[in-house]
Amino acid sequence: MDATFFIAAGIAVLATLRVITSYNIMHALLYLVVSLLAVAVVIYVYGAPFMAVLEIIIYAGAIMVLIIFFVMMLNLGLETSEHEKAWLRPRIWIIPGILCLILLGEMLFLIIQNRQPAGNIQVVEPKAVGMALFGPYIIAVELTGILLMAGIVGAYHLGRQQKKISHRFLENFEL
Amino acid sequence: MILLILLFILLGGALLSWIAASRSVLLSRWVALGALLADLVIILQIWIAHPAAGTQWIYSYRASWIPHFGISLHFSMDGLSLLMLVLTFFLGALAVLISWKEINTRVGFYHFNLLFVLAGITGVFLTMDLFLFYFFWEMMLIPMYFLIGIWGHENREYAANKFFIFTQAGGLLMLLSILALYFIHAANANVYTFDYFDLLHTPMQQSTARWLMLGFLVAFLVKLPAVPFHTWLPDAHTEAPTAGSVILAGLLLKTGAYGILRFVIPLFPEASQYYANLCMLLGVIGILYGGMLAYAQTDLKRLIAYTSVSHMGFVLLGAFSFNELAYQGVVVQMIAHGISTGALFIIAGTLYERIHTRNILQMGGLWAGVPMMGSAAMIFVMASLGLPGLGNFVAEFLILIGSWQASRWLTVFATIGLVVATAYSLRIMQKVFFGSYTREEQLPDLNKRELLVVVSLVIVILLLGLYPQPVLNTSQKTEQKTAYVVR
Amino acid sequence: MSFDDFLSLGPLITLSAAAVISMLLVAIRRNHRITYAFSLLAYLMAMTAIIPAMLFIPHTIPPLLVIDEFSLFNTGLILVSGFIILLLSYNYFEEREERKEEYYLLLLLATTGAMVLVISRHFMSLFLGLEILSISLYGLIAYLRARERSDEAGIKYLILAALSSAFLLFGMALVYAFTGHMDFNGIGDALRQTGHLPVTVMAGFAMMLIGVGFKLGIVPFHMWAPDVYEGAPLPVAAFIATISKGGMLVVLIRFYQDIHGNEYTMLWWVLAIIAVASMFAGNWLALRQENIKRILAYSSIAHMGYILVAFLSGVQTGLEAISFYLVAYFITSIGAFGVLIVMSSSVQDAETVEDYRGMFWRYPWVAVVFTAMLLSLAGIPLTAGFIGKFYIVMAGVNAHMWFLLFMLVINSVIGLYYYIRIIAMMFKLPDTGAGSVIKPALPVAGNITLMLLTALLLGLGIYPTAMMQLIQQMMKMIV
Amino acid sequence: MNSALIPAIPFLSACILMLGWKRINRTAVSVIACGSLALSALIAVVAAVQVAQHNGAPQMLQVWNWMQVAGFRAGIDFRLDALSVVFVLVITIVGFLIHVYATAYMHDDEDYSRFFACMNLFVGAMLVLVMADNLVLLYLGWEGVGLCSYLLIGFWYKDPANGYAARKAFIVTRVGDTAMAFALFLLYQHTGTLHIQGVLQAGAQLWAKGDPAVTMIALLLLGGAVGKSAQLPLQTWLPDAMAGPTPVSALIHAATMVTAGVYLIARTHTLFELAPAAQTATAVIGGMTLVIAGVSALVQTDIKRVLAYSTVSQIGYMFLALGCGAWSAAIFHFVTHAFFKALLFMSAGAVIVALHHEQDMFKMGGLKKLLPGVFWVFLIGSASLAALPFVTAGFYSKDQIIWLAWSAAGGGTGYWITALLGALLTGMYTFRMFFLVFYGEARTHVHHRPGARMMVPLYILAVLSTVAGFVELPHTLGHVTLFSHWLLPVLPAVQVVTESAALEWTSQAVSALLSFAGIGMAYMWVMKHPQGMREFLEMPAIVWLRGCWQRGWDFDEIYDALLVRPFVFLSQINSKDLVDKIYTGLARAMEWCHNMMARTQSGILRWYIMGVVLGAVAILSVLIWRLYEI
Amino acid sequence: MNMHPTTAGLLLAGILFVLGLISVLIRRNIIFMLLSVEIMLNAAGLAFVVASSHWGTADGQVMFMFILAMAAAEVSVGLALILQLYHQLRTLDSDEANRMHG
Repeated sequence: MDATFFIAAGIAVLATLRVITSYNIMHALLYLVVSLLAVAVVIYVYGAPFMAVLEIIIYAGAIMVLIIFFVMMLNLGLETSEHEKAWLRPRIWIIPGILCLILLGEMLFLIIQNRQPAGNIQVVEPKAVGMALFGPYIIAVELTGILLMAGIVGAYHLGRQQKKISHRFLENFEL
Repeated sequence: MILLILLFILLGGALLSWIAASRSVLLSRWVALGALLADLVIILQIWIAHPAAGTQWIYSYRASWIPHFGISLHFSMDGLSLLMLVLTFFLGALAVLISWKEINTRVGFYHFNLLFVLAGITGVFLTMDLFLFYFFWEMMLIPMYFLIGIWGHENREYAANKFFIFTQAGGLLMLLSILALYFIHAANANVYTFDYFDLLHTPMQQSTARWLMLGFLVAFLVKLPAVPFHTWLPDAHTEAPTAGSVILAGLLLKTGAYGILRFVIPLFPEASQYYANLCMLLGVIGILYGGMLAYAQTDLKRLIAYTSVSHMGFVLLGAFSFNELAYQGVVVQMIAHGISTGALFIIAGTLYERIHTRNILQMGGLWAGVPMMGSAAMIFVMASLGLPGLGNFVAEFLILIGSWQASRWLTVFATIGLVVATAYSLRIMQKVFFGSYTREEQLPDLNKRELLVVVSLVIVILLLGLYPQPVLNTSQKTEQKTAYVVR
Repeated sequence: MSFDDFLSLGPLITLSAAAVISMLLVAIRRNHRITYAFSLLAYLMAMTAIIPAMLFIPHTIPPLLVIDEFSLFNTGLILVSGFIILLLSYNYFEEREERKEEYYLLLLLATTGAMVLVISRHFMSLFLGLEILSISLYGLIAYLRARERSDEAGIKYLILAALSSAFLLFGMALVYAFTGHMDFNGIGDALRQTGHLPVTVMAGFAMMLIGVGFKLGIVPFHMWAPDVYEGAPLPVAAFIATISKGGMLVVLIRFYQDIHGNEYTMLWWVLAIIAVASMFAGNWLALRQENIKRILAYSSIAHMGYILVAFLSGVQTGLEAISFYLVAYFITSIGAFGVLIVMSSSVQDAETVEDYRGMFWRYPWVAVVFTAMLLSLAGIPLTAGFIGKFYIVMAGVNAHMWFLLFMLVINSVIGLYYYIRIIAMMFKLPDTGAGSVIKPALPVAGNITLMLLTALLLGLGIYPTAMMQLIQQMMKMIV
Repeated sequence: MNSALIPAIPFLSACILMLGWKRINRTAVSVIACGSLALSALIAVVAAVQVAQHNGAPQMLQVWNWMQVAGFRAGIDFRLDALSVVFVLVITIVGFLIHVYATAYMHDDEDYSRFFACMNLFVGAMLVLVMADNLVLLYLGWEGVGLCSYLLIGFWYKDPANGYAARKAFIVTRVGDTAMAFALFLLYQHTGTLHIQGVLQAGAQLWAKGDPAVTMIALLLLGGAVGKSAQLPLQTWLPDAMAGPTPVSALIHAATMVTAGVYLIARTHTLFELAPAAQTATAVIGGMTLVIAGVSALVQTDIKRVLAYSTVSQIGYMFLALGCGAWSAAIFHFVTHAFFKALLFMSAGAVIVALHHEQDMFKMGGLKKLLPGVFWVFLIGSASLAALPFVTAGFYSKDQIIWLAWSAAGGGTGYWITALLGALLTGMYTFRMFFLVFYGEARTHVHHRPGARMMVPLYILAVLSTVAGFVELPHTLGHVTLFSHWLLPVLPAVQVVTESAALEWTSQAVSALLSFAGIGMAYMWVMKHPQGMREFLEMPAIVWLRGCWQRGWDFDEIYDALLVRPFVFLSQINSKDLVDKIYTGLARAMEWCHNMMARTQSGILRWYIMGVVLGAVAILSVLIWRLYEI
Repeated sequence: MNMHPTTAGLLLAGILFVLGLISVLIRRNIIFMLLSVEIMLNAAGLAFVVASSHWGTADGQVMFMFILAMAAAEVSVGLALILQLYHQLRTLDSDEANRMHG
């Protein structure tokens, strides 16, 4: 528990705030990457170096890159920013914002109600994680495999560009 | 076993007549009629064999059904059930006869529903297991719903829905009460059972008993129907086909009355005493309010429907008077009302077949064309206003003389209801049969089939009015109330 | 992993292996019929795999899974339902989509996910099961890509499911942070030791409830349901209505039992309010709805409310009631969707109430089946739904929850209206063809399946004893 | 001879006629209808002889058990005692005569068979009424005659007005019947039986004189009697009942049914004796009715309405007698009244038929020459009604009542004066009618002369109207007490407090004088100074008064405003059943809820998320709230 | 500052979670929504890690890994769906996708 945490936390929150508020999707994504990196630092601070690495590699690396690639593929440019600007009117966000802030308040309040004895941050070595992962949780790992398979099959089926086919009722659709 | 046979004849007949319709419509009708006549013969034989059954259990059948809950197929018959079944099969047979020409679409399905609803009613009158009772209670709704909803008049769906929703609402409250009773009994006796005889003497706190009684009562009041739960009835009666109206008025309403006599009062004697005045008041309000409404109607069937509300008020009044006279009066009223109102509906139906309107303002002077129908109508109108010598008088007189002992003022108002009854009943004659005839066409009078139906009803109502003793003997309260034998 | 574990997990393993194999099959050669047949076989094999699994019950595979009678029963239920849905699917997809094979793959995976749910006793397995189910469902809901509403439904479901998963996860994290356990028993024991319930754990439960509530489709997390039911292919909607909800409900029961949920009045109250709100919202929404798919969605919201009443009773009868009700509800829902499937033409799903006008006179048997299903949903005697509702009310009475029961009664009455509205429509005398009349496909397999379902429905309605005994026995183990 | 046959034969005949419908030809119908009554009359005579042989010991007959419930028993049981025999004889004999008359009167009617069916049914019901051994059976007869009255008033149903008149008769009498029903309930409550003799015996033991219970019962019975006998305040139906065919008016609304109230009170006289208040009420009602109806009769133009009001008035006499405790006098007046009023009605009927259904007296006149036979019988009837001294039966019966109104234990000067006033009025209206119809110039052509079948019954009744009086002659004039003696086993002798021959003479003289005065005034009014009279009548105040009297003192209007219109209004405004509004309102509310809820299903994803968040907020709020709660 | 470290970590997770939630609520662009959900999932994962460090067990971290996996699968399917939707609607506005309602 030191300044590192607070700095990282501050950066994370600020960067996330920028994600919410920026009109340009690319900017938002980059801010999100920043935020994720900051979170990785927090994770590191909390004694989970392996997870911090994974956070950077998978989240900031793989997933964000995927989204960025996707955005670039759709070629969403200025026009989208304009849209975002138009959409992000106070009229739209004020009530949900308040609602969420209430929720935030409630959550924080409830978390602060914590009466546990304070303990130090305990470092969990990657080895221990590995032991757990391939010890008791081996079934879970396998299930994750199934999970990913479901994701892949789903993404494959949905993402595939449709061929122009002459099906009796598909003819009407312009693809 | 004979009780099961009674049920199975109906159910079998229902299926058979549905199947038969694909071959021949006429065959379907005959099958339905045959099944009902067979049941009628059986039940009459039973009646002859047990002329003074009273509250003794003359037949009983019991088999396990859902032992997990303590539910059994338990049927028993005493004098009350016997009488109700006689009425059921008699009116059932007439209902088939009366729809002989009226119903021409989906005849097989029609008879299936008709017999099915009768089977449900039979079950209700026979079963001595509360779960089974609820089962039959709900079971008779669906076919009735179809009878109204498919073969009814213009506004049939509204009426059918209303009927269905009202009775279901009441029924569900009853279900809550049944279950509560079940658990209270289980907590006391540590036996989980829905058996009527086991639940009869369940000790419980008075406040609980009152609530439970209300649950039962509401279901029966809806079915009876008592003000303010009556509004489904005019719609249902008006829109139903003739046979549907006959069954509704003649039998379905009786299940409510039967429920009060069989379940509410025996199961919750103290609570019934507690609410007796309220119930009697409701009865009297029903008598007067129904009468008033009947007077204001222009739709003939609606008018008759409201007279039902009025007449069933007497049932409520009598049932909660707690004396033998009123009780017997109630039983006779159930039968007499079934006959007389059924007959009035039949007449309304036959009139509708001829002039295609139910609006009494468009009738008038019909006596000249259809004197036989007029005479029959006159007899039943007189029955409905409680003329001595016809069945309703016996009933109403016994009820009133009995309720007089219980509550003088309520009886006074109920008796005033007879004056109102005179007003609306005579209005029927005045508007429909008297006055000058304005129609162009010549109306055919009752044909042979209709005559058979009407005459048999006339005979019954006269017998009931002049020699009700067999009925009274059968419904009397005999000693050894719960002793019964399994046969 | 021991041999016992292996056998105990037989159904799960069979099904997931089947998923892999069928993926290979698809990769080798696309053939609808083969994939279909293989999937059917997979379900049958998984069902048979239950039998050896029964030898070891109750069998715990620490820390994630537990196989006892309850989970096996529900596994069976899920497999049978999945099998029936599969049976009904063939024609539906044959006519609608050029790439049908992935559907079976996803269906197998989704079923696997649900099966993981019913055997899980740990946050991790709960989460993974849920996500397998969810992610397969994203694919399934949007499966018919050509249909405009499919992807809309898919995206809505995806965003909301992910959101609710986030809530669930955050809740889990809170619970874990303050109890140090992720397995249900451990949490229960930890809470027992603390004596009082830490507020933060309570908050964790509350947030988990959002995730669970979303899957169950209870108020106020129900809003996705009608859109998804409407947009999804009919068999998938049937799947969501039954297996997805059933699986979640089972894990909820287990969790609630293990943490002794009925000791926490606050939780009870929240659930009670949700139950009442669900009943009212579902029934009100369905009241004058014209689209039958949406009606079924709304009715399922209401039914979840009914189930919650039994759930809240906290007595053994309540759990039995839920199990029985689930069985009845599965049969009924699949039957109802089955009718929709059978009645749909390749061009148009038979989904508006108006499409069913006078159906009794044209397709009497299908109409009778549909009537039976709707009556069962309404809880009218001779059907399984009646016994189910009776069971629930019984549990409620046993627990003296008069207010909830009263609400249930009111809602049953409201519910009647829209069920009989459909019935009335079917029995209307057919008018001379106004509007487009759907030319239904009426596949033979579908019809036979429907007959079987009806027979089952009536059978359970008339003679429920055997099923009840089974359930009772099973519940003795878990309570 | 089984006396149950007396009512049974008319019933049987009614059934045959009803079922036979139009298949039986008119001759057969006539034979069956009249024959059955002749047979009944014969049996009645035999029964009467038997009763006489046993010194008035009643003949009891139990036919079958009607209802027997928990100690309550009402059987189809008959009892023929001195009182019922009198009624039975009058009913059967007068009934027979009227039937014979009716065969001619109704000859051209298309519903000939239905008419006689109803008539026979009526006779049967009336016989049941008077022969019933218990009050329930009596009630059956009571309502039965009401039904037949209804059917016959509305016999010519094609005119809706007749139907309304019939309905009015039924409903108004039903009001009285309701009172009677209460009496029955009370009697059963107190005595545990409704067997008449049982009730009377039990009553005598149970109650002291003036006991409120018995007073209530007697008053309620009186209510029934008032309804049936068209006494104040329920008299309004009878004038309208003239819508029926004339034989019906003669039989039902003059001779028999309307006197059922008299019978009822006489039958239950023990109760009335125990309740002096009720008895006084009877006398007062009778007295008031006889004056009010007499006044109304004075100003009628319709011949049948004159007779109708006259009937009401004469029954008022009977009630007065009953109220004074002069039981047998009332019955005696009933007998004579039956004869002369039937005579008057039927001869009026003959006139009406002769004038082609003209009933307005002012369109008649000069018939003395045109219809001499009718003239003579009408004269005899009128004389009897106006109680011309010495030669008419009416004189003896009415005179007895007038005298006893003064002298009997329950009597008083007030009653006496009322009765005398009535005598004056009777003379006036009777002879006003008589003069109007038979004297002056003929205003309508005579179509049809009555044949033998109409005239023979009239002659017989004319004879009876004259000689019937001689069975009971006052002290001052021969002192024959055949009639009251006959009734002694049933009805106690009247207790006369003022026994003085001189006074009796005075009373008779005064009443005779007043009769003559009445006739004289009628003569002056109609014959001598019709012009002056007309001018007098045209005075505005008189016009109004006359109108009011003609409308029967506007009782109809009062009832209309107080009861009928409020009832109709109430039922009309509620014809759509307000209770139903609750449920339709409920349905509306549900629909509204649906619409509101449906709005939440906007299809917009963010809105759905909002729902989730709202749920989250709500749940956490509940949590925090509970946190502070505990 | 002397804050309970677990509480502090959870607070941070909570803040991030709600920020993500706000974003889902106020954004109409579906990609943004997906992104925001990722923020929330990430926050939940962070909470797990924090809890794990409190107890010194690996369970939380294992869970974090599964969350990562799930997020990846989610995003891939989600993007495929969005692509599909974009093809049909020619927009990424989620409010436009309201063809089903009532």
